[in-house]
Amino acid sequence: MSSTPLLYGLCAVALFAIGLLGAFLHSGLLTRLLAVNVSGSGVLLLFVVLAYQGAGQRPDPVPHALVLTGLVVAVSATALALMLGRWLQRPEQEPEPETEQDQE
Amino acid sequence: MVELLAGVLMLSGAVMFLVGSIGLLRLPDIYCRLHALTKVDNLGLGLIVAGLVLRHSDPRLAIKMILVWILLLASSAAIAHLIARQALRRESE
Amino acid sequence: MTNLLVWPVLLSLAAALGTLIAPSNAARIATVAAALSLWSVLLLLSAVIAEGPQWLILGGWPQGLGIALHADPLSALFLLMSAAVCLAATIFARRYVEHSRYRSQFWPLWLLLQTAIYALLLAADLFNIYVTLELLGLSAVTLSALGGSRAAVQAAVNYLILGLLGSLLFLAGIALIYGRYASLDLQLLARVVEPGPSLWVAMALMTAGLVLKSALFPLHFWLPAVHANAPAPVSAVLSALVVKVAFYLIMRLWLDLFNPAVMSTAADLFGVFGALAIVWGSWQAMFTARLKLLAAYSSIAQLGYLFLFLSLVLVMPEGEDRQLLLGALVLFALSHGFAKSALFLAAGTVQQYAGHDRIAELRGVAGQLPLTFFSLGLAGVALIGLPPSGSFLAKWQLLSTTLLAGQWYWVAVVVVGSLMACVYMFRVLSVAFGEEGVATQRIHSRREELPTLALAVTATLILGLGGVWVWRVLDVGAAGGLG
Amino acid sequence: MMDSWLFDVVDALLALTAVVLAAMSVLGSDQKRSIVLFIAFGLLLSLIWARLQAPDLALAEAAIGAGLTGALLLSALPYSTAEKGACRQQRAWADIAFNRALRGLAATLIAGVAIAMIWALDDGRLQSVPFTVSEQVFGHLPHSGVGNPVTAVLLNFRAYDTLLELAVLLCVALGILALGQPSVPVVAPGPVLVLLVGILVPLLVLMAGYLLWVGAHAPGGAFQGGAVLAAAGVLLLLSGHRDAWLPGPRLLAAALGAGLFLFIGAGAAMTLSGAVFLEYPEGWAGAIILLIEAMALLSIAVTLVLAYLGGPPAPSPSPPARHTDVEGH
Repeated sequence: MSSTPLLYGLCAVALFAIGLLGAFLHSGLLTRLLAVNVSGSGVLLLFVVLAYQGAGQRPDPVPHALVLTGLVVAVSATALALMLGRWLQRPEQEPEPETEQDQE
Repeated sequence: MVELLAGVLMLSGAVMFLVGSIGLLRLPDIYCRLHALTKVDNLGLGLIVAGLVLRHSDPRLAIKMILVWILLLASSAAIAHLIARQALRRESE
Repeated sequence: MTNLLVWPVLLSLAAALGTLIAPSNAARIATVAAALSLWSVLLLLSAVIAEGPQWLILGGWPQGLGIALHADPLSALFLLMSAAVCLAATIFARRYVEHSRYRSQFWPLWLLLQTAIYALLLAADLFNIYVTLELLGLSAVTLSALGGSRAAVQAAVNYLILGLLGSLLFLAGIALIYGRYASLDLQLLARVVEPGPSLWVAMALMTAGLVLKSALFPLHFWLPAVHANAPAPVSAVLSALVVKVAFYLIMRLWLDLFNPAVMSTAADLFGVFGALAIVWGSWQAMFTARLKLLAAYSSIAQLGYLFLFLSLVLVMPEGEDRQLLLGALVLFALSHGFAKSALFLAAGTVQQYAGHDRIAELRGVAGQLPLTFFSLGLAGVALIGLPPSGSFLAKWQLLSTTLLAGQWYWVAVVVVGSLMACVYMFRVLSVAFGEEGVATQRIHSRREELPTLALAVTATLILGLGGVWVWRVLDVGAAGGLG
Repeated sequence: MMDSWLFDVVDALLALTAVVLAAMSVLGSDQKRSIVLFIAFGLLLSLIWARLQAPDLALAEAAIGAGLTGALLLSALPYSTAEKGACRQQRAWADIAFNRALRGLAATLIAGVAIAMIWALDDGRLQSVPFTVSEQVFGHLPHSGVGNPVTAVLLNFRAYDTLLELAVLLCVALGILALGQPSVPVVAPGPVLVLLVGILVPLLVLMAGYLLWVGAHAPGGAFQGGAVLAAAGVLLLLSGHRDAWLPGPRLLAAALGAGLFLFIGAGAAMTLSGAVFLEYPEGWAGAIILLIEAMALLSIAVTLVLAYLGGPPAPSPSPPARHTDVEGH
């Protein structure tokens, strides 16, 4: 057996753990999001490692498709979080409604 | 013979990359670094593409690789320009 | 194989697109879609009762290759609750968001949230569950941020980050399972899984992720801010359904997939944290100043009961007793779903009417909103677990089971929790039924209060008097499960 | 022999560099540096995908993971520095000793999780598994209508996942339209940039189309193409086109829903003739998939551009005053 999956498998777990740790240690939105993204990359790498069947063998396409889905979900969640974070940084230009919905 | 030529081209391309990376680390200011990055990397990729084109006989693949190189030239020029402009603006502030 | 299984998902998704393209008719489209979804769920339930569990492999591919959908009595009952609550909340939301500046985005998001709930309850494929969890999480986050206040958006951001972490843990668990068993299909997996490091670690990761999403104590800290600051119909669905489908997943996975690896210590942990959640949530609800916060804390306590039920079910040997307790669990979950959504809708009406939801300043409001407060009282009956509500039957079953097993400490927790629920519900009612009234703000239409009343009546009377039906429906699938 | 030894060195270097970059990016305290390191990490990751024979993912990671996520994070940087001060204040009251204990506990717990995962992975694949999904995919590939197995999984075998994923994208786009405010700074483009945009944008559009087309039988597809098309939009935004050529609200809504609409339509149409949802008729599968992908590409690209823009597009030549108007009272 080649050492390739072993190496990248360890790498994937390390990335996952580093990301989790970062998400716990940081309190800022941006750094936290970055950490979650790194952690997510670790999990996705794990899938790709599982798909790898050795040099010259065709890899399992299912994890590849899952990873593609995961990537897109990750970027869209990041975009949503950053937009909300920016909302919070806006100067208070609107009257803050006491009730939660906006009545004219 | 062709194989040898291709090898020499690709190897010199790789050397270009190395030189460019050293330049990025060692050169004093942002403009010089950009210079190192864009010029040398484009040349480096160009040499590697040239080597690869020689090795593969399929003309369609060759055209594709050359297109990739041209695209990279255009985009790296655009990016270098943007970064340099931004740096200039920041200096003038 | 029947396409009936995709209808609830498909109807909601198609309606989401409809509301996107035709914003001026959005409210009507959403109502029709919710009603049709309920209808399709009823058809599905009757098919399940008549023919047993239903399966569909999408795309017509063989099992394992295509994504499977699955409905058994358990998921069909949860679907029924979801569809009914969604319909009532949709009707309520029509007036509620009429003047909101976000209404053209509210409706498609609202329908996407429903899509996610139905899709999750029907899913029988691990990665598909992950995708639906993300859809559920992101649509819930966006809808709760539409509350539009700083507190709402801040809560939504925290909810989003924690939700992402939860999904990541879940996804890591899927990777481990796929690595060992090379399949994502729940039914195929249930046949081959065996105790071992892969299953144990995957189980721990996936459960941790879902526990975070279902807000079990001590991972509940994100919930009150989100549920208290979202628009009222959104809070109703979040509290009644969204956290509950995460719980449903835990239940599904532990009962069907992780079954061979269940250890009594792990199951006991659910019970311990569930008990802590009951006490802590009820305690907070007793002293909180706002009605919606009270409802949110009450949700934490009620989820605690569900985990307590689950821990007992998991360690029981297969048989009639276990089936009885499982039925009680489902009945409790359904009652809570209806009662809590009624409570949040009532809180929304109060907030619109009085301009705030500070409990101390609600003196006499009941006189002006009699129907809403009648519903609130009925919902309270179910939340406390008084007869004739569905949760009374469920708690009764829980008490008799634990007493027979000599586990008096669980009895103590249930009794204390119910007493505390009495306190927090009566605190609201006693103030609201007080004498002097607050100034009225606008003419109120009785019709707005009907969805709330319908939900409360379902929780207390229909589920209470028809509770036996739940057990009977569940018995249809008693032999089955996924295997 | 020589080759495999060389590959081991390359693998070790790649894996180690990835971990070091990630650690520096996540655990560092300078946000800007962290983001730049994260982008470098993403590019390295895309090399790793390529090394692990996942060219589809290498493309997507470079475009979406490193490229777009990096750009999003960078564009959020100015806003996040203000937030940092607020956090410091918040932390002042926190009991530091307790905090330390908690951090230590978390670090231990996470290390435990990592070790447990390695332990679990050590299990390897169960030998008695009757068949794997991978074999099924290759067995049924000829009936899927496309030759690229990843595309076949995404748009045929597991099309339902992709359908719901498009719903996720729609959800995010709606959130941005509801609460966002365009955040791209207005810059006057210089002559060089205008010229380059004139060359690059059509090239990127062409490339997106190519990726879509080639995705049927080679690495590529709607997601990679969508990301490339979105890059064209981002380039337009950066060069002063404040609407990135996005249409007005109605057409925008249509573009956002296009992928889903076609997906549902194609999937449901077949059920009328007695087929299962998302079952394509033999012979037509390739065409239907291409059509769905084309619309999905559009929806993906529009969503990603919106994500970068951070809010509903403002009409292009508008003076800054219009902006507050849109946000309204």
